Amino acid sequence: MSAIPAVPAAAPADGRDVSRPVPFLRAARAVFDLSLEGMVWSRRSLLMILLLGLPAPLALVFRTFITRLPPRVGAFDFYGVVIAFYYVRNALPLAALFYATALIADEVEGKTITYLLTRPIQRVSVLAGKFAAYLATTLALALPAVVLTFFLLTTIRGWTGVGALVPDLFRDMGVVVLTLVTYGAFFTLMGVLLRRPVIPGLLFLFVWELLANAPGYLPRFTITAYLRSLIHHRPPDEGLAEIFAQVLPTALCLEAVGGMIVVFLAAAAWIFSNREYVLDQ
Amino acid sequence: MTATLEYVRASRWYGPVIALNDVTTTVGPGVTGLLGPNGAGKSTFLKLAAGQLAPSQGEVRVLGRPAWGSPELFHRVGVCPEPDAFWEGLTGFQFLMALLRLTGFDDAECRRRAEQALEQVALTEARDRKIGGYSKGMRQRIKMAQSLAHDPQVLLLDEPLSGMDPVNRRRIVDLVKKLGREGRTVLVSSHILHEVEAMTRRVLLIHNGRILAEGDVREIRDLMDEHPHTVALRARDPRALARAVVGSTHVLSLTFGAEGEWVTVQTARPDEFYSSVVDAAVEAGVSEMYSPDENLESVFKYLVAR
Amino acid sequence: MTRSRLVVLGATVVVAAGAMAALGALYLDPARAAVGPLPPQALSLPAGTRYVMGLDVKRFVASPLYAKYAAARTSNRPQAFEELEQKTGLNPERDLDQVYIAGSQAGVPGRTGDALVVVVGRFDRAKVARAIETEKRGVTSKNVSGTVVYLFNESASGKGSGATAFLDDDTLVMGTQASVEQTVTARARGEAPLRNNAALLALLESVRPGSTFWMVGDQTLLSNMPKAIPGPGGPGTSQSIELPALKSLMVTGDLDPQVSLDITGEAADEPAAKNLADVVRGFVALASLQANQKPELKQLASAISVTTEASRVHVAARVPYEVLDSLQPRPPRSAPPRPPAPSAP
Amino acid sequence: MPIYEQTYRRYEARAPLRTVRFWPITREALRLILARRAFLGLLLVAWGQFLFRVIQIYVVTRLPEAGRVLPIDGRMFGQFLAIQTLFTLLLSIFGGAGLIANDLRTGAILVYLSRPLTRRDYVLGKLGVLMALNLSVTLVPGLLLYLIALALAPDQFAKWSLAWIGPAVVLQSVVTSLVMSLIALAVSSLSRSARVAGLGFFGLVFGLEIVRGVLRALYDRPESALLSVQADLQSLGNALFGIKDRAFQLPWAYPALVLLAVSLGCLAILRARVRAVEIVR
Repeated sequence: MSAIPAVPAAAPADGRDVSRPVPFLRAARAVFDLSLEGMVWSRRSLLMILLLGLPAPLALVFRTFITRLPPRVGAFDFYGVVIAFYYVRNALPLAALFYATALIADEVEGKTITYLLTRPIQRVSVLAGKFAAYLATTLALALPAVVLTFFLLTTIRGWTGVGALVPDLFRDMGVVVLTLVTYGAFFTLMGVLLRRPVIPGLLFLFVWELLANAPGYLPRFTITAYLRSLIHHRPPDEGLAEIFAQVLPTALCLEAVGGMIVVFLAAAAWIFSNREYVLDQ
Repeated sequence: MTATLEYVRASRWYGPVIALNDVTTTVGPGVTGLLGPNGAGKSTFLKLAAGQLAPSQGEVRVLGRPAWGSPELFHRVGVCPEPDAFWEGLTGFQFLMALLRLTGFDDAECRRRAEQALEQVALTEARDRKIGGYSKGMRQRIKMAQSLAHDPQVLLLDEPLSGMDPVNRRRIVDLVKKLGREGRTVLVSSHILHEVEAMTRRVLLIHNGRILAEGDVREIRDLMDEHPHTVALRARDPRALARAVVGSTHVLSLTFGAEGEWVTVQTARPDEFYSSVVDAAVEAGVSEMYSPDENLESVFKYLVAR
Repeated sequence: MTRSRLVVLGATVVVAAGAMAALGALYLDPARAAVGPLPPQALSLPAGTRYVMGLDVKRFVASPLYAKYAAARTSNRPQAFEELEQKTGLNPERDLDQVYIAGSQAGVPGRTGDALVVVVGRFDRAKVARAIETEKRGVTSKNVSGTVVYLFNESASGKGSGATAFLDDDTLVMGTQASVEQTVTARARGEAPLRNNAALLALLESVRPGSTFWMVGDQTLLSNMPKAIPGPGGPGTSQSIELPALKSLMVTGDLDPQVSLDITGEAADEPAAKNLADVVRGFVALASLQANQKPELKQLASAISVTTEASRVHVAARVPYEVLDSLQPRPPRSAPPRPPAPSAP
Repeated sequence: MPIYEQTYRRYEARAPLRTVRFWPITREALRLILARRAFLGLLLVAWGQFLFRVIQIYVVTRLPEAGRVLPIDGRMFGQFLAIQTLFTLLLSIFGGAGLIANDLRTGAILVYLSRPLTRRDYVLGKLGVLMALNLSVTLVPGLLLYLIALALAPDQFAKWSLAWIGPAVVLQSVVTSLVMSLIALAVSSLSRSARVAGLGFFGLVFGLEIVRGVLRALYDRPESALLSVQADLQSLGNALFGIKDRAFQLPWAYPALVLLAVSLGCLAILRARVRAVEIVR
C-alpha cells in the first residue's frame, strides 16, 4: 500500500509559533470573552442582579420618603449598614459562592470542558480568564450600586460635607473589590476541589464565619473579620453580637487577605491543571 | 510511513477496571478506523491521544511530544468530542470564532477560517442561528467544523457519524476521505463498522482494551486461514456450475440459494478457486460474484470469537 | 458588542462618573482649606491649645432635640435672647453658624483656664460694637495691631478679666485678655500658630466635618474627669474601677434623626485599650441584664457597640429619641387638684 | 402435543392504572438521596437540636429552678420549629435543587412524561421527595419531642390546657415543609443546573431575609417582616405557640396570606415550566 506523503510539520503559513502554547494573556483574554457572554446577561444571573443591585433602589426609597417615613438611622449610618451588613457580610460572599464555584463546574456539568482543554492554551489561563469574567460580572453589578447608594444618601442635605465622606466611598469600593476577589478565590478553589461545593459553601459562610464575632484569636480563622476591619463603618448590630467585635490592624488585614487570594488561586490553578476530566458517557 | 501517534506499552485503568491493556502501536498519515464494540477502550485510546487522560503506565506521544501536558500540540491537533454538548446560547459562527480565538488567531484570520469551516460542513446558511436550535445533524457538523477550522495536521474524531441522517453521513464521509488524501492523520473511532468501511480500509481493531489486529481489512482477512472463505455466485444454470467446481480439492462445501439462481461455495484457498472457476463461470452464465465475509463485520466476528 | 459586555461597559461608566463626582466634591468642598471641621480663621488660635470643641449651630437648631427644647420652652423664650437681639440685632438661631471653644488648661483647680470662644456668623459689627461700648461699666478698648480689643473691668495694671474682638466681619472671639490678644496679633500677621500643634491637628483631621457637635483633646481635656468610677455594686460600695489614662479623645455626634455619638479614645497601649473596652462592655452588658425591669435599658444597650483597634477604643452609640424620653425620670405625678373646699354655708 | 406460536402478541392493558401514580418517582428519588453519606451527616446535624431539647426537658424536670433560664412550655416547641426551619432550607437545597433542573438538562423529563403520568403526577412525585425530607426534620422530631415531654414531665405537659401543642406542631411543620418545598421546586424548574437552582433558592430566601434586616434597621416597622418567607413562618409559629417577640407584631393573618400567595405563585411557575419540550428562540 503506497505510503501517503505526510503534511510537513513546518510552521503553518500564518506564522503562529506552534511549538509553544498561546501566550497566557492572549489565551486568558479569549477565555474571558467567551465566559463573559453567558455570565452577565443570562436568566441565571437575574437573582444576582437583584441581590447586588438592590441597595440603590432601597436608598432611593429612603431618600424620597424621608419625610413621610422618618427613618431610625441617619443617612450615612444607613450607608454604613448597606456596606458592612448588606454587602461585605452577606450579598458579596453569596454572589461569589454563586459564580465562583461554577467557573469550572459549569463546563464539566455541561460537558463543554473538552472544547477548552483541546485548545493550545495552558489550563491556568482558562482559570484566569474565567476568574476575570467572574470579577467583571460581579463588580459590574455591585460597584455602580455602591456609588449610587452613596450619592443618594449623602446628598440628601445638599453637597456640603459630601467631600469629607468621599474617602469613605473610595475605601468602601476598595473593600468591595477585595471582598469579591478573596471570596471568589476561595470558592474557585472549593469549586475545583469538591464535586458538590454548594452546601459546604453555605455552611462556611453562615456557620463557620460566625467565629468572626468570637473573642480572642478565633476571628483570624475567618475571612469576614479581616474585611470588616478594613471598613470604618460600625453599624450597631442587634443584641450583644457586636460586643466582642475587635478591629484587626489594617496592615494585618491587607497581608492576610493578599495571602489568602494568592494561596487559594494558586491551589485552584494547580489542582485544575493536574486533574483529568473523565466525562461519563 | 512517519508515525504521528505512538503508543508504547500504554495502559490505563480506572480503579479496578482496565480500559487499555499494554498497547503498543503507531498511527500514521491517512484515515485510520478505530473499531470495537462499546466499552472496548476506544474512547480511552482516543482520549489518551487527545491529552485528556494520562496513561497509567507506558507512554503516548503525538507528533513526537507526550500527549498529556503539552497544550501546544493543539495548534496541530483537532479533536471532535463525542458528547453532544455546546454553549447553547452561541450561534454557529460565534462558537467557531470563540474557539479560533482560543487557538491564537487574530480576528480577521478567525473570521476567514470560521467561514471556510462552515462552508466545508455546509452550514453557511445556518451560521447566525443559535446552536440550541440546530438539528442533530447540524450539531454534529458544527462540532466537526470546530475540529478542523485551524487546519490541524492530526484529527481525532470520536463517533463523528453517530445519529446522523444518510445525507449528512455521506457528506462527512467524503470530507474525512478528502482530509486523509491531503496527508493528515485522521483517527476515526466508531462502533458502526460499515461507517468506517466507507472511509478507509486501514483499521485498528480493539477489544477488551487490547488491539486484536491492525492494518488493511483484506490483509487481515487473508491471514485468517482457519476460517474458510465464502464466495456467492449467481448463474443461469447453477447446477452446471456446481458440477464444474465440486471436483476441486479446496472446495469444502456447496449450498444452493432458495430462488435457484445463487450458489454459495466455501473454499480454503480463495485465490486458486478464483482462477479455476473462470471457464465454468462462462459456460454456466455467471452474472454476479462477491465474497460476503470479506467485510469488516465478519473479520471482526472471527477475531472476537478467537 | 454582546449584551454582557454592554452591561460591564455601562457599569464602568457609572462608576467612573461617580468617582469623578466624588473627587470633585472632595476638592471643591469649602471646608477643604481648613483643618477638619475648623474654618481658616480658627487657625490663628494659640499653638498651646490642647483641646477644641465645636458646635454647628445651624444643624443644632434644625435638630429634633432643639425643636423639642424650643417647643417645651416656647412660653418663656430665654430672656437673654430677647435682650441680645434688641441690643445687638443678633438672633443666635438665625445668624450664628459655628461656635468653637478652645483652650490649653481646662478648668485646672484654682485657675480659671484660658478658654477662648470663637463665634462665626453674620454680625452687624457697628451695632454689636456700640452695644459692647455702652455696657454699663468697666468696658474699655485698646488697639492691638490694628484690631480693636474690648476689655471688661480692666484693672489698674491694665489686666482685664475678659476681652473680646472681631477677627473679621463674621468672626467674634471672646476669652481671657492674653489669649484674645495673642489670637488677634497672629491673625493680623496672617500666621497660623495652631498648625504647629501637630498632635491636635491630627485629631482634628480625623473629625468628620458635618457632625452637629464634636470635641477633640488630649489629657488636659480629661484632667477634670474622674480618675475612678464606682464599681458595679453602686456608688456606695468600696471597690471602684481605675480608669486608664487616655492620651487623646475624639468625640463626634449628630442629633438628626437620632442621637448618634462616636467616641474614640487613644489609650497608652493595647492592653489599656482592651481594659477600658471591657469596662465599657461591662456597663453595657449590665444595662442589658437589667432589661426586665427597664425594657428601654435593653434598647439602649443594643444601640451601643464597643470595638478596639490596636491602642484605640471606639464606642458608637445610636440612641433614638423615644429611648431618651423613656429614660428621663418621669416628673412626679402631681397630686390631683383637691376639689375646692365647699363654700361656707 | 401442539407447538404454540411464539411470535409477537399485542399488549392489551387490562389492569386499571394505579391511582397513586406519583409514588414511584418519590420512592426512587428518596432511595438515591438516602444512599448519599453526606445526606446522613446533614440529617444528624439537623437532629442535634432535638437531642439538646430532650436534655433540656430532663434537666428542668430534675432541677426546677433551671426552668427560669430555659423554660419548658408550649413556646419551647415554637422555638424548636423556628430553628429547624433553617435545616429545611439546607435539606431543600441538598435534596431538591436538582429534582427538576437535572430532568430538564438531561431531557429525562421526556421519559417521565412519555409514561402514563400527567404533569400533576410528576410534580406531586417530586414534591413528595421534598416533603419527606423536610418533614423528617420538623414533624418527626417535633412530635417525638412532645411524646418525650409527656413521658418525662407528665405533671407539666399531660394537661388539657397544653393539649394544643400536638396539633400546633403538626400544623407548623406541614406549613413550613410545604412552603419551603414549593419554593425549592419552583426554583429548580427555572434552571437547568442543580447548582444554580440550589444557590438561587438560597439567595432568594436569604436575600429577602437580608433586605428585611436592612429595612428593620432603617424603619423598624413590623410590616417589613412580611417581606421574608422565614419571618412569615416565624410569625405564624409565634402565633401558634404564643411567643411574644418585638420583631413580629403583625396579626398572623397577614403572614399566612403572604405564604399562601407565595405557594400559589410557585404552583403557577411549575405549571408553566414543567413541559416536555422547551422552545429555543
